[in-house]
Amino acid sequence: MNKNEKDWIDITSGVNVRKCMRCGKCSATCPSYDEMEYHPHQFVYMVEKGDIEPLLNSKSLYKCLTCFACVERCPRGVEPAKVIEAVRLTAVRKQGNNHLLPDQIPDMLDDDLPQQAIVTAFRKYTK
Amino acid sequence: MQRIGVFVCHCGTNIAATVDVKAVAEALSHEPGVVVSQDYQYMCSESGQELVKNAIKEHGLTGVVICSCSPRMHENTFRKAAASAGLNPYLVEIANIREQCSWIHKDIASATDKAIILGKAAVAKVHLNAPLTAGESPVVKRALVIGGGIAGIQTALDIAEAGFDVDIVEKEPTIGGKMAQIDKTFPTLDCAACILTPKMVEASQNEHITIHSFSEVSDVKGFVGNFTVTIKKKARYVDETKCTGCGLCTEKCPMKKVPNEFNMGLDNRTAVYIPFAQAVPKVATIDPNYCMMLKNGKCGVCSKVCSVGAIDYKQTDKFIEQKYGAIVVATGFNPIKLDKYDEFAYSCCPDVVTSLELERLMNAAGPNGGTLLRPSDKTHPHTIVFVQCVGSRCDDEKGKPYCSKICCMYTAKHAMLIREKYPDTEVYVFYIDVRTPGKNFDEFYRRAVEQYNVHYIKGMVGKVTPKADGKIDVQASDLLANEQLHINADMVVLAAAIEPDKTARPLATMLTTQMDTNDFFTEAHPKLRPVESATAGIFLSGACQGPKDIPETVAQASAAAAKAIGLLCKNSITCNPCVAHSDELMCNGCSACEKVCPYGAITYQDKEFRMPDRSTAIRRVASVNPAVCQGCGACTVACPSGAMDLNGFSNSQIMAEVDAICK
Amino acid sequence: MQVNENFEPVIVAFCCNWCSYAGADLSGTNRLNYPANVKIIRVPCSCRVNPMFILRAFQRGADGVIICGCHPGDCHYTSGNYFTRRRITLLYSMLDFLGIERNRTRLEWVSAAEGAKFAAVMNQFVEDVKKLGPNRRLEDLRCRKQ
Amino acid sequence: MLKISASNLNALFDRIAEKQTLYIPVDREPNVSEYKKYESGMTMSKALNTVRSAKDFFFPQTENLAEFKMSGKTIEVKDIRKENEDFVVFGVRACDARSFGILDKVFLSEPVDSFYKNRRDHGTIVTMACTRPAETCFCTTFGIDPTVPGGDVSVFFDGENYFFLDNTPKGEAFVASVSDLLENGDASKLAEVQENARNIMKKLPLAGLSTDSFGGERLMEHFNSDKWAELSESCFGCGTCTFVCPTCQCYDIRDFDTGNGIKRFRCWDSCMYSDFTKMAHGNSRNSQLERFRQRFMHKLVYFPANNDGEFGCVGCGRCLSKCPISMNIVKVMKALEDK
Amino acid sequence: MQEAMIKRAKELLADGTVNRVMGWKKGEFAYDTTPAVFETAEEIDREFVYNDFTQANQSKYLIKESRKEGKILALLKPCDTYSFNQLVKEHRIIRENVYVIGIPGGPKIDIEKIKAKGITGITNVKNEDFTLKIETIYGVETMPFYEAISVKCESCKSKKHVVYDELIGEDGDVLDSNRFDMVEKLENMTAQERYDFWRGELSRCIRCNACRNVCPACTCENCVFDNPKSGIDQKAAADSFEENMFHIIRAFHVAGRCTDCGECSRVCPQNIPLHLLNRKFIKDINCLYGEYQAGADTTSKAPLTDYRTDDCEPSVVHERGAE
Repeated sequence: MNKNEKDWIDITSGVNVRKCMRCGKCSATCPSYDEMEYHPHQFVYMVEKGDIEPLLNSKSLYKCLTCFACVERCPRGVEPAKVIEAVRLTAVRKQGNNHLLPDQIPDMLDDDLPQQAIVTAFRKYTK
Repeated sequence: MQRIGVFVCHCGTNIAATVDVKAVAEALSHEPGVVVSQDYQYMCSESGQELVKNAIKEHGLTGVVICSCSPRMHENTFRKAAASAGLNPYLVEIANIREQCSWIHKDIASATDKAIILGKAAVAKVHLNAPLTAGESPVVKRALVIGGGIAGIQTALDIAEAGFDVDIVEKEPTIGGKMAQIDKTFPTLDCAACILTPKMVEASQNEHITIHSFSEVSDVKGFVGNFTVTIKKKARYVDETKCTGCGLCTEKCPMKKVPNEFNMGLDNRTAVYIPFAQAVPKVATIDPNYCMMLKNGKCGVCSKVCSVGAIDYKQTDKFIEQKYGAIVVATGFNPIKLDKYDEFAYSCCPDVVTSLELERLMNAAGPNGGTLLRPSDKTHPHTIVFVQCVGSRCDDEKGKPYCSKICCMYTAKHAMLIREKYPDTEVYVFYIDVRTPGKNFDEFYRRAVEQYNVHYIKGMVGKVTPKADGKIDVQASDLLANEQLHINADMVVLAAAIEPDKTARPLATMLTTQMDTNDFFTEAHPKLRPVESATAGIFLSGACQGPKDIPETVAQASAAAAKAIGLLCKNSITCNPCVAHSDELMCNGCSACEKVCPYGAITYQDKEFRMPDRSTAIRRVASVNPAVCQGCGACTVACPSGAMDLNGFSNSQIMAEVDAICK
Repeated sequence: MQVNENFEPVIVAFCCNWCSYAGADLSGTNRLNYPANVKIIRVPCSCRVNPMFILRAFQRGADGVIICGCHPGDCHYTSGNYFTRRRITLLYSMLDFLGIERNRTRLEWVSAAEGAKFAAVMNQFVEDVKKLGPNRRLEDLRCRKQ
Repeated sequence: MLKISASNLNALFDRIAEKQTLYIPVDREPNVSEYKKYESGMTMSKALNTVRSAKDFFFPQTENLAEFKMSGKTIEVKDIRKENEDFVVFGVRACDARSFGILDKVFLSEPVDSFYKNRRDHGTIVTMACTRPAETCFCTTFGIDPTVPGGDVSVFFDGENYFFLDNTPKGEAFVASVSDLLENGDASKLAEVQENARNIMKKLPLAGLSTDSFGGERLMEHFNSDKWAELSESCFGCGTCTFVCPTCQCYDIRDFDTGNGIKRFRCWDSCMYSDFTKMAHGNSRNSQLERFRQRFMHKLVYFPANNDGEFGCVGCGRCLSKCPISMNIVKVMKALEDK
Repeated sequence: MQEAMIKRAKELLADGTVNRVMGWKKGEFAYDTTPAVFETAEEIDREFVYNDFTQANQSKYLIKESRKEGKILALLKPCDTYSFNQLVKEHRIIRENVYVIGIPGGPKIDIEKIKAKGITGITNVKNEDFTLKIETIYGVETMPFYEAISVKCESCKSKKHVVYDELIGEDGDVLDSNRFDMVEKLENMTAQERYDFWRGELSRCIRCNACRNVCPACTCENCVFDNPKSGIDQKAAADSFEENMFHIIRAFHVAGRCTDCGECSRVCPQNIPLHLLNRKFIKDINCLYGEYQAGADTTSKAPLTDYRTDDCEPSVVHERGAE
């Protein structure tokens, strides 16, 4: 268990994971549930335990659409999407580089891609 | 000139080991006004008290200072001793030289010095003590119960049983409350109506009970033992004394499209109506929002068919004033509104219902005559999903932070009843935790699982989506299996959180009782005085104090009744004499004191005064009701004029203590 | 700041009857030490403490004044200590505004169960006041002990 | 006449302050002056007059009279009287200088107020002639010539030099003690300065004010005047006029329990206060009208009645500028005088 | 303005709406106006004045006046309306017995500021295009109008009339005032500096009680400082403690009730900036318990007779600003 990592996630997410009462409404509401190896409630639970390594190595990190349905519906105000975001950021920083570089973008650019998606991608895949 | 006696207790070695008690007695003997200063082994003992009593008589003492243990320990002991020797008990002061001196200090010199100073402070204070007499205030031997649900009914019956008159004020046309709407009760599954309606009848027939139905409390004045309450009897346009409850008017009324609140709006009633067959009083009421006669003067059918001439379209609200010695609040609860929970589709899908609606759907007197049918197409549901904790245990402003307590059990009841009656129906219950503390409660829940094969799934429903084929997609997570489920349901039942009735907050203001942030009434002490409010003479019964099931409600109702009876039994109440009082000549009537008084003990009066220049003037001045004041002293500091002072802890007394300590 | 070891401050503590006074009793029952400088005045509720009493204490030679009441929400009279909190906050703010040393005044919530807290608070307060030295800014010279 | 140049004035102050306590008016704010104990380097104010009057030096706002101590159950009385040290008040104006005559009549007539006398005996009053009176000045109404200010020593300023004229033996001693700093000078310009100031006095707005309508013989008429109601209507009953007044001499005697003994002190009191002369039965003057009337009747009628026609006002004008609602003795006189 | 007020006052007297008029009376000089009650049109014509020097807050007089026979006309400046409203709220003024006309307020001139320039022998003061032309027996002097504005008007909080039956002139707005600047400056000093500042100021107090007696919030039947039974009665500022005691307790008693009318500082013969003590409380209340303006209405709960369960602890005092 990496205590520093957990503290870092607590700070960057701004979420108090101990508020979770294990109702699972986040996972129940998640549209990407089937794509994920670890589900929103597991993110919260595992971060609380400090069991972060499996999360960092899981593709689940990048399956979250950040649709905020879980944030909206969580009865305790835990905001799982922010936890996932914080874990993702940890992963990005840990590897020392961005998953996406500005230079790569023109090649990847699809005319139909909405502006919002580019911004979202930057937010997700860069420091 | 004061004649003060000082009595220094050794408390065995408890005091004497660290405080030189002889030196304390010697030092205090030189204080002004002190005529006798003695020490003794155990001042609180029989012989110690004798010593004090004899000194009072022998020296004609006008004040007594006991240097001993904490006043919280023996203040009353010594006050009683003084009283038995003919000295007013409030002329006794205690200097706490044990808990606050000998026990905390090791050095004899400094502990002795401190004991002397504490003794001097007590002497300085006792110089200014005034003899106080506990006042008495008479008790009106009649109780008011606000709310006619099971809590109110039970309280009223118990008080009436003790022989006191009691009035029930119920805002609906009938008493019965939420319990009347419930089908069966857990954990015994007996019919709610079968156990409630006899009590309703009993209440209506008890000579000591007066039921004011379709009425509200509009004003409360007075204080414990002597409340004056104004009750507003809302116009029901039917003469209660004439109506026989035959129901002919309700049959003939042409206005038949009024949503029936008793059935949670699941069917309709007429504009003139009797809420349900066993209503008490069984009297019709005309709904002025729908009655065509009242709205535009055209119709009058009910008046024509009524053989006893009970219909009175000209009736108006009436106000009656009544005096009470005690008031019991039993305003109950309501399920919260679910319109903010879009994810459960409650507002857009008729087949998503609340648990209370399900009660009506399953009730023999309900809209479907007891057959469980989907409200949308009146077909039999084959898959029913129950969702727990809807709005309960919620951190956000949509819901309530507390556990509503009753949902786990009634959901188990519903699941069981459905599986019993319709074995072909699959029932799923999504829960966060199943909470079943209570006699036979967990056994009941386990029966639902084990015997009735109800599918209990740990996890919450995330989304409810009505589909084109009339089915409902319920997306939920099974946390134990770690999978997301999609259930193709026919009906969804939401266990909505419960909240205090909306009428409770304004009522609390009228009663000057405290409420918590959720609008539940606050009990005087959460452990030791659970059925009393902090305001004397106001008692709490049922769910107005917190979520409760029926057995708990009835238990609390009887407890509140017992407390009320305890009060009503007395002919008068002895008041704490250490209360605030206002010097009317100083008071400028600014109202600051009134605003900080937690008990509503302060009122204002216009009084005529002879002014220093010999003229007379009408001035607005505060007066404190000593029966209501509890003696906190908040008003004394709010008063800029220094007109408010507190008996036993007066400004001058406290300042004398300050002076003595700082000397 | 230099601490005068011989300086024994006069500390007046106003304690509400229901919580803090009982808390003080409890620290005695548990034999928890705190300095004898502290002298307690019992009041029914912390809201009984008039700013006049606090100033009076300083006038007459107190070097520190501390008020103790029930924790907010636990007031025996339901709301007294909430008023105390506002009044005393403003008063202390005014004393601060007039340049009176901050550590001479304090308000603490001590429940009837917090005997240990009572002793700890008093130990700390006496130490703080000792560091400040005698009250000179808010004393009445006429009352100074010769 | 002996003189000192304006530039040497501070040398004179330093010299005086070597031997006695010296008080001079200094500016607290521009043109707002108050008496301060002289310390080297202080500059004397150029303002016409101090906010508080010079009576403070002889009749201070509070002073201890005696002390008692309870020891055990007996009372020990401590006599705290002691001989005052010599002091000099410099720069007193003619109006304030005249006020001592009025205060003396009260405090030095039998029974003599020993506290006051002690201070009078040890205080030297050095006055300063006025050259630039203000619109609120009306000392001439009471026969005061502000260009000849009186006191133990009168000082005149001609724009360059200060000239000294001793009026009393105490004043003579004072001048002698500093004579080595003084030189003989030509006082010819002084007469012109004085004449100029007298001419200004005649032009002042209040120059026409007269005491003709007042005095002891008009007691009942003025007491019963129906003007008092209107005049006192806006009075808030504060003590500002009284406390800035150089002639008000009322005081209260109180005991203060210090915790270690009692200090008996006296402090100024004001007849405008609702608790003035409050006795066991209550207050003798219950309405603000009566209290207001008392103050002015005392100055204009009662005092002259008992003191050979001398009025209890010196026309310094302090109450005119300090009254919160601008009600003052001039307005009272104008309302009551014979038209 | 004066003409409009006189005209309206006479009309209201004539039609019987009121039987008295509260206004200001001319004095001996241009500047010494006195609050006065007028009963006839003749008196008004002869003596009524409203000019740059009519500063006095008249609301306190209305306590007594509103208890007399008949109705009185009060001409209230915006700042006076706050005091008036607060007194109505505290049941001191009987609102029904007062007919309120809102009149435009300052900025008013403080004659002391003119005199501080060394100008003396003043016979007349004229305001000509924001330049004061001061006629004296020593000749004519001029100074900019703004340099003579009274302290209370320099930091005016509002030009809005919070209560009136009718208005003469336009109603204004609540201003974004700089009134807390000096309080803030003091807060940023060290404790020693603050102590020295206040010693310098308060040591001048002569306990004339002008601040208290003029204060519209000080309306006790008998002030605790005059009442021997209170245990803290004082007649003199006998030493530094009593100066402090008087002014702290007075500020505390009016806390949450002070409308910041500035009269206390205006009337102080020793020019002690007493309003800073009151403003300190107002500022604290605003910061700690939410914006509150005493007198702005007659219904809201005053901050010291109210509370929130999540109010800050007194330790905030010890944790902010300089020590």
